Amino acid sequence: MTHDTLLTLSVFVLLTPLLSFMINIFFGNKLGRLSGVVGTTILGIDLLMAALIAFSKLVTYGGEHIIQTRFEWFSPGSYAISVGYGIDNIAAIMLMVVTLISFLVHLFSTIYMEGDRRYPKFYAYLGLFTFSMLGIVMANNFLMMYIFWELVGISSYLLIGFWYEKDSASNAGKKAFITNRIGDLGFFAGIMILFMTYGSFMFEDIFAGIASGTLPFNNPTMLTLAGIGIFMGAMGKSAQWPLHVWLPDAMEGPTPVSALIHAATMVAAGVYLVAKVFWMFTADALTFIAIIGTITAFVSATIAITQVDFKKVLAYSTVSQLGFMIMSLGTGGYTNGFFHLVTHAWFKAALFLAAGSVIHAMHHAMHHMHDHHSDPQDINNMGGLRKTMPWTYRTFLFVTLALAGIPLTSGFLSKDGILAGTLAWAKLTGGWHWIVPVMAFTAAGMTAFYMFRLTIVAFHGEPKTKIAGHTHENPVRIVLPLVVLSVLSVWFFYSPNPIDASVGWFHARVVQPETAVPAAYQWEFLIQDHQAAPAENHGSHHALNALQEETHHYHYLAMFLSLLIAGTGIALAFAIYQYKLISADALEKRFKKLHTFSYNKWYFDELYHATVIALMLAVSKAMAWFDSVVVDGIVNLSAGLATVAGKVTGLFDHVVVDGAVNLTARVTGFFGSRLRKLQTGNIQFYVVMLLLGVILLFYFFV
Amino acid sequence: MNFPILTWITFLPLAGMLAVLLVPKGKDEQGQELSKTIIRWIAAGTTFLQLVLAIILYFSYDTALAGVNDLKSFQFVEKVSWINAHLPMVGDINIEYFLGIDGLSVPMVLLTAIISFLAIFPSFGINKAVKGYFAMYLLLDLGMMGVFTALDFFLFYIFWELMLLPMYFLIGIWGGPRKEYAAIKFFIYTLVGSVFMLLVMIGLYHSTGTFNLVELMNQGNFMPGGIFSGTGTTLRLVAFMGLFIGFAIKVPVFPFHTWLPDAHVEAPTPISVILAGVLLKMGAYGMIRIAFPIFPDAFAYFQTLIAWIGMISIVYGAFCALGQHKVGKRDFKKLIAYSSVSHMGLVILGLASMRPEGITGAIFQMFNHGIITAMLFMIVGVIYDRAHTRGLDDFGGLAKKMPIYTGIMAVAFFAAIGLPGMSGFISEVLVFLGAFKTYPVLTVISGLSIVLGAAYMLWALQKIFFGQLPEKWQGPWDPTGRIYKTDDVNLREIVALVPLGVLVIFLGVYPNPVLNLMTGSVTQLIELMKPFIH
Amino acid sequence: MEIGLSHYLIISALLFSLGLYGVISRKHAVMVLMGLELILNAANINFVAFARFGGMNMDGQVAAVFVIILAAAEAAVALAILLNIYQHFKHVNLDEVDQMKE
Amino acid sequence: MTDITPFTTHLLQSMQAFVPETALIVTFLLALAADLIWKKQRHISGYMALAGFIVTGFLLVQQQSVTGITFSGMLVIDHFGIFIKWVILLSAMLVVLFSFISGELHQAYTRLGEYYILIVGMVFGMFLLTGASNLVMIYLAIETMSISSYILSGYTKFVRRASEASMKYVIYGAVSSGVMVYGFSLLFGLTGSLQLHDIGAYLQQHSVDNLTLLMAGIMILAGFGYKISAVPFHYWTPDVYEGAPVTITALLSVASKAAGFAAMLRFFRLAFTAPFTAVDADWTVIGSIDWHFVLAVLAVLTMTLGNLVALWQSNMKRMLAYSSIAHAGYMLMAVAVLNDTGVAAILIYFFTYMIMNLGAFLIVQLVADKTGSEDLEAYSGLGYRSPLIGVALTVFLISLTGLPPTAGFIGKLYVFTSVISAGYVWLAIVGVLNSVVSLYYYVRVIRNMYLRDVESQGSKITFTPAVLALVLLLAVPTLILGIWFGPLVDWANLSMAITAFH
Amino acid sequence: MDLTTLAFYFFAALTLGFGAVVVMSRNILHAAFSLLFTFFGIAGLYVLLFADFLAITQIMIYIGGILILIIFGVMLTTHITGVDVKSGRTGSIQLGGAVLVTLALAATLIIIATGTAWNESPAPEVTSTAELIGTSLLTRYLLAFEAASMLLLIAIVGAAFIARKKN
Repeated sequence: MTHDTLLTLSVFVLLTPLLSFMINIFFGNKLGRLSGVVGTTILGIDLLMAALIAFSKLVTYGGEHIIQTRFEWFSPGSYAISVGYGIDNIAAIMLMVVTLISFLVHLFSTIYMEGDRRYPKFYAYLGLFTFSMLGIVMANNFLMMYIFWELVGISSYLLIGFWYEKDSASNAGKKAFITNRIGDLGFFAGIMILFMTYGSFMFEDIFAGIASGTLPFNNPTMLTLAGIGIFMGAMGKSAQWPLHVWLPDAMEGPTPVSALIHAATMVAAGVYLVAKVFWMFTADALTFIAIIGTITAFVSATIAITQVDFKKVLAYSTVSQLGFMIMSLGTGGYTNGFFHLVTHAWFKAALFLAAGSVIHAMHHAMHHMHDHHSDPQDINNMGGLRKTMPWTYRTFLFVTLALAGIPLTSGFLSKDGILAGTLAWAKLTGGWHWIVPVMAFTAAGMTAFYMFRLTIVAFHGEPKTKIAGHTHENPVRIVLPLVVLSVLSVWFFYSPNPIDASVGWFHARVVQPETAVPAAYQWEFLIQDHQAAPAENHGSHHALNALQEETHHYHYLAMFLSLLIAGTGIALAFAIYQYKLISADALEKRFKKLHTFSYNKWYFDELYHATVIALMLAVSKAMAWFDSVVVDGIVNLSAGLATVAGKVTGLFDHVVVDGAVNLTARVTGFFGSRLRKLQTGNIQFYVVMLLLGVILLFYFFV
Repeated sequence: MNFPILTWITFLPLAGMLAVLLVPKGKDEQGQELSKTIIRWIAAGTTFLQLVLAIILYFSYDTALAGVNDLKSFQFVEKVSWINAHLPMVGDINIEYFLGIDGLSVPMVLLTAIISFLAIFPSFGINKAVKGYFAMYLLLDLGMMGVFTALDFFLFYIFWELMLLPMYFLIGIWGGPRKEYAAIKFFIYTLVGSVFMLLVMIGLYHSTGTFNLVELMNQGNFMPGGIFSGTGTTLRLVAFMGLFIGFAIKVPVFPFHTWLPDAHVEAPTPISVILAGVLLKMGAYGMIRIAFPIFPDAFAYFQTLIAWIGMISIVYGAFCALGQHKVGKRDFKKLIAYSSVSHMGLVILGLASMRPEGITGAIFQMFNHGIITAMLFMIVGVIYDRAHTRGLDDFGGLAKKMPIYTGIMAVAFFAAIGLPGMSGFISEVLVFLGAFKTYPVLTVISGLSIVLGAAYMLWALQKIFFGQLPEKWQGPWDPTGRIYKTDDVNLREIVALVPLGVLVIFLGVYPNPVLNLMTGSVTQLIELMKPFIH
Repeated sequence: MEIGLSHYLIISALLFSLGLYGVISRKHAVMVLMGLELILNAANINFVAFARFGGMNMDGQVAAVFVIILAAAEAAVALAILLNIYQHFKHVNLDEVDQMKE
Repeated sequence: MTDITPFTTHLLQSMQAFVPETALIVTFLLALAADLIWKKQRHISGYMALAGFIVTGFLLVQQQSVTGITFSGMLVIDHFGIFIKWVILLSAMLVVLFSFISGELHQAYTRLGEYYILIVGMVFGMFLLTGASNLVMIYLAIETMSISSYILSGYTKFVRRASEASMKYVIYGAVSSGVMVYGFSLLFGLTGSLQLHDIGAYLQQHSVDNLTLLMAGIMILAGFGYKISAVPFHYWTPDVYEGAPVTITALLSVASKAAGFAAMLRFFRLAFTAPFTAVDADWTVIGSIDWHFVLAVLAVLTMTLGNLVALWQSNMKRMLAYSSIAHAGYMLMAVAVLNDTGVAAILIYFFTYMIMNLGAFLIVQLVADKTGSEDLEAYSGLGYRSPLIGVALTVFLISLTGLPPTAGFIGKLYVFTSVISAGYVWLAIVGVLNSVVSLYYYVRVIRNMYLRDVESQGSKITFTPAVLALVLLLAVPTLILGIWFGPLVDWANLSMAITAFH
Repeated sequence: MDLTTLAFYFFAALTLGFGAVVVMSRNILHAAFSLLFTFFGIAGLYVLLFADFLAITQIMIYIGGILILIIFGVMLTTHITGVDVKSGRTGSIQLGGAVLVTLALAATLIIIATGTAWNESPAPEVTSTAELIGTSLLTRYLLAFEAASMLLLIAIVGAAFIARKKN
């Protein structure tokens, strides 16, 4: 396959899901149930093509950094704006991740969404989403990246709010979109800084510009700021603290959507973005990224511990894992961060689909029993599902192990790398940075704990309700994706050595890029020893930088520690929930405050409502009031029109408003009616005024 | 050019108006209906012809010629001496019938033709005093087109004022409950703006002895001793501000915007469409055609202030739109009106940047905003016609009842929040990029509108389309089935809406057909301004 | 003290003011007309005095002649109009003739 | 015995220049006679008057070549005066035509003999005033037109408010002219002359007491201000305009104002500015009193008060009265610049103002005759009840507001041009803001016609073709002048120089 | 104090004194007769100013014409027998305004009258002004003279019309 063929094929890969969107949106009603088949088939084809490309890129052109193209899109003034697309190794891998999970979700949904009246539309949106996500993957410039970034936002908005009859669903969609937009604001600001400085959106142009020493506003801080701006986009999409609040709410969407968007792809886009533009982050920006990642990982892990909603637990776990990835990238662990992205995509998708399977079964059972009030997602309504849904349980258990980071799973490989990386980073940078590995390890432990808590409460023991007892295993179209994804979480797909990922193909193909940032503003240990073009020293351990060396040193220590902590977590979970050695209720009572704090998600939503959102609403109310009373009032005053529109509640009481109106009227009166009153009708008065006029004019001009 | 295409395109509506006025009134009930139909189709035919001419114009326009301050590179020029009289101390009054277009006006001419034609379709729903309505409509069309084609200040001014009265009637007669207030408010506001323009026009004339806009841009034409001669004099600054305020009221920008929500809320659907689609653009067009190039020194002096005004309008408009959330009647049209303030603020910010990206983006934004907002207002009109309310709280769950409508609506809404793939995105990005080069901080603050825009638009979308359908709308809109056979949009509405939607998406993916029109002129404009900008 | 121009002017000024006072303050329209006559006479004193002290400038006296003629004509018309008012109002009190105002 | 030969020669020459006025006197006498002879003919004196005006018009055309100072400096015949005389004559002719169809007049009288006769007399007085260049002449002319207008405004003497109007008018007019005469006497005392040229010459050669000159000037301004209804000498205007028959109100608002402006301009040109100034330059004001400023202040007061109070009026005639005050203010701006451009602007303004204002009054008259009311409410739905009248009134009101493409815009354009080119930017700004305010009350009428009572639409109001033709006769030029005004400007340009020297 | 001066003060007192009575008297007939003396005083002042013709004109036209007219007016518009003869003043506010305005104007005019350098020159001896005035009226002021006649004609036509009771 030549470069051109590969690029042409990528265009097809990109556009095929759009075709699915078009067919389903315009002819969906005619297709009816067939639209699922159509969508799945198209995605299947897409998957095959994507696999071809990924294979070709990783195997045939594995050594080349990127295969790309650029063309001029439009021209504002004297020059043209270039855009393009390209496939590098991480893009090739992401192509596989996206198309495969998307395909599996399509397949899964043929059963899961079977009864929905907007079934074709669902497939249309899935197609649109896949298209947008592939666009992000293939973009080799900020403009395209931003465009597809937004498209992902809008398609996720449509998918989350798919059941728009429920207010909670449409609210969640809105919240997701707006929270993302806040991040995008930073993203866009970063892009503007870069475009202004380097005159292009193309990654290569910008990185070359940075490497040549040109800095925005001739100020390294601005480069850091640009980096942080770009990263803000990632914070939104990847649900990083403090913009993580939308993700748990997004669970209002259909569960396959959660699997696709909120486990594997969309939320990974942020991480992918950071990886893609890893060249340009300065040391300060990286530190910022690392800290955000760490906080995210830790905070959401603590929240996940107490949630009772099946999907919410998974959602917070996702946020936490995304924090791990971001933290890894921030600490310079490029390869491990991205590696975790891929492995996490498989097992988290599997977890969500398993959740979907459970919820589907619960729904059926409830339907069967004519129960419409119970919550099918509350884990306290479950229990004993191990017996009724064996396949689901098996796959779920396996991917839980992967998430907890138990050896022989892919999760172990990637998480271990990350934890080692944090240790190495803390060592190299020192000081308070040690807090990062500490929190990371704690979060890892908690991960193991809450995942097993979930598994035990939902699957083990006796059914807690009759509904749980009446559940049944789902058909193969639901189970198959679970199996496929679980299998992909086995270590040997990535490395022959179950405890060392660095010997696998992944580490060979996903090589930490050389930083473009001038040495003065970058960590010393991220700068490679020799100045060779990155394309020529791929896939070998010769180009290791100091950090990677250090990570190797910490490999075994990290492994040991993480196993210890994870084991503790699992043991604790079993102790509490399986064997009831420790009473969960007692613990809850004992740590009432902590529990409430965690259960209420650290009150972030409430905090935002009380601060940012309240402020926004107050400002907008104030402005609307200002607009309808003051601005209008001033105008009415001077125009002599005595009307003030708008009764205003809440901000100003009626005395003030009425007072303003009266004032308007009075001043108007002074102008018009007072002068008018001079015309008394009495001729002698007129004469007085005439004489007065003469006298006043005389004395005025004297 | 032998065929005076600009005269045709400008005065065709006048011919249509006369034709409309000459349609006799049928006496019996049936005859009356017939005359209404004839009038409607005359209007549709006239504007359609105008659109055809505009399309011909578009394809025969040479993008290589720049225009702006270069008389020779204007196209389709028609120049005839009109008034020629002498006055002492003022000299020869030379008013010309001078039409011509360049890259700054072509997009606007196109926009006017498109909107004028498409807004005819919602106008078919007007049943009161049909003859008067279409006569006024076409007169308005004449004024708008004239503003964009005139190159003589005097002519420009006449066209500018010509629109006032038809607009007053269109809002005042066919408008909503507070139509009188809204109509007079519109009238007075716009007049305040234009009287300042009049004074500046006279002053310019006194200083140069010409009304020719192109020659006025040449600072060499200012005679020594004229009140606007020299550079950076106080009077020039005052004059610039006068012009700027005149145009700013039309745009409208904070704090001159309060007429807009009222006018929009009260105006009938097609008039809202025209108001948002074309009229607002005239203000910004006036700035780049008149205020900036004639007073480049004053522009340089006020550049930052203008950028601030743009920024404040963007944020303020967005907040006010969001404020519809809680304050007062939650009116759909008001929301869109405030969003217009915000979006037109972007235009101002782009213009203030004086960068190729900024200006191109601003003009393109004018075009896009015209199309997108026209769509939005038509969309409001669709439900208003059926439900006779625009209250956002009165709706919910319409997506279920009107799926096609919802689809079209989604396109318009997403376009309005600058979603990529829609034309609005390109222009917003260009404006921001251009503005960031000159005013980084202001631009970043303006970026807040990205978030706020999404917030209020999605909020409205949710209010109307999502959730549960209220009890009262459960049945069909029109139980008799006479006016509305289906619950969803009818063919007439689709015909009006879909072309706009297609245009929005097409230009979002491939903006070159419009962008290429103006590149040359924008470059020329910036070259003209450059020596004055520090 | 020599009687000079200013003496006459002061008389004229006072007469003028008296006339104005009459016009302003009297209710009865005929009395207002009397006040008007005082005003015109004041102007006439001025004309004649200026004529005398400006080197026997006859223009002043001619002007005074015309003023007298016009005063007569005006008085005639004014009285005719008053009679008409009297027909309507049965009085000629000016402060009560104020139907049209503001 | 002095030799009177040179005097008789001069007199004969003067008589040549006096032909139009003579024609008016003859018309007056003939109409008087005809009225006495044919008692049954209702309009006989009206026809005579109309014929006389037409003859006068012809004679006025011939006058174009005969200019100069006549009657020992009593009267100046120049192009400026002729322009104003045309405005006076045309408006008088139109008012006579209006009177033929006026229901208001015909309800009260079977014959209108004195009515038309007095109009002729008033026109004669205005012609005199237009050319007067001697203080006595000015006083006499003002009184001639005033006395006619006192009677005319109370012509419908059985109508109470007409009588009231006439009474107020006569008292106010008498006081104003008394004050003016007193001012004249002071000026005479300062300069020893009644001749405007001589006063100017004297003032140029001698320096006089500023205080006294100012007092004299303001007292004289009170007289002129009363004629043109400038604030604060305007008080009679609303009451008289409201009470008088519409036709007379129309005549007062245009012709009498035109004559007042002519006299005022001539007074300032001759008495207070240097006779010889370079072509295309400001007149040189004699002395150290800033008359520009005095007049500018008057202009600002006048238009602002007129417009603000007009906002509150609900009677159409009264509203138009205040509007006419405001228009006087606009024109005063052009007076304040005291140069030839200003004069040209006033001439253009007057010509357009004549057409649109008479048009507006004509429609007020028609509507009042049909509905019996001059109230704004009577106009509700008029646009639907009588479309042509509605459109015409809209055109007139838009023109009065000064929006293109109407004649009123051209008038404003030139006034502001003169003001700005003289450098009075602040004055121009006040002026345009005022015209914005004026929009509000003019549009209120349009609103009533079109936005009110749309549903009921009332009963149709029909008019005879002759009436509609008369309306169109005014409406069409209002529009045409808005887009084709070259000839008018040329004519004004020819007429703007006021003969300023012997 | 010579005779002229004495005469001046006499006539001045006559003029102003009765002038004051004219505007202050509550009885309209008193006012009308006081006006007669005022006019008489003015005529005397004219004589002192060498304006013999004017003095006679004053007496003839004013006293013989205008005053009679005014008294007719009084008779026709007032019930002589009733209380109406005593005509009141207008409201006190306006009266206050009237006093103030009048005083201000009087003061201003007096200041101007005394403080101004008028155009003064010594008067030649004149025996009779009648001839001079006559010449003026028929030469320089011929037009004004004729116009005045026209004005009187208009006034007659108008006054006659208005004063007529029936149409």
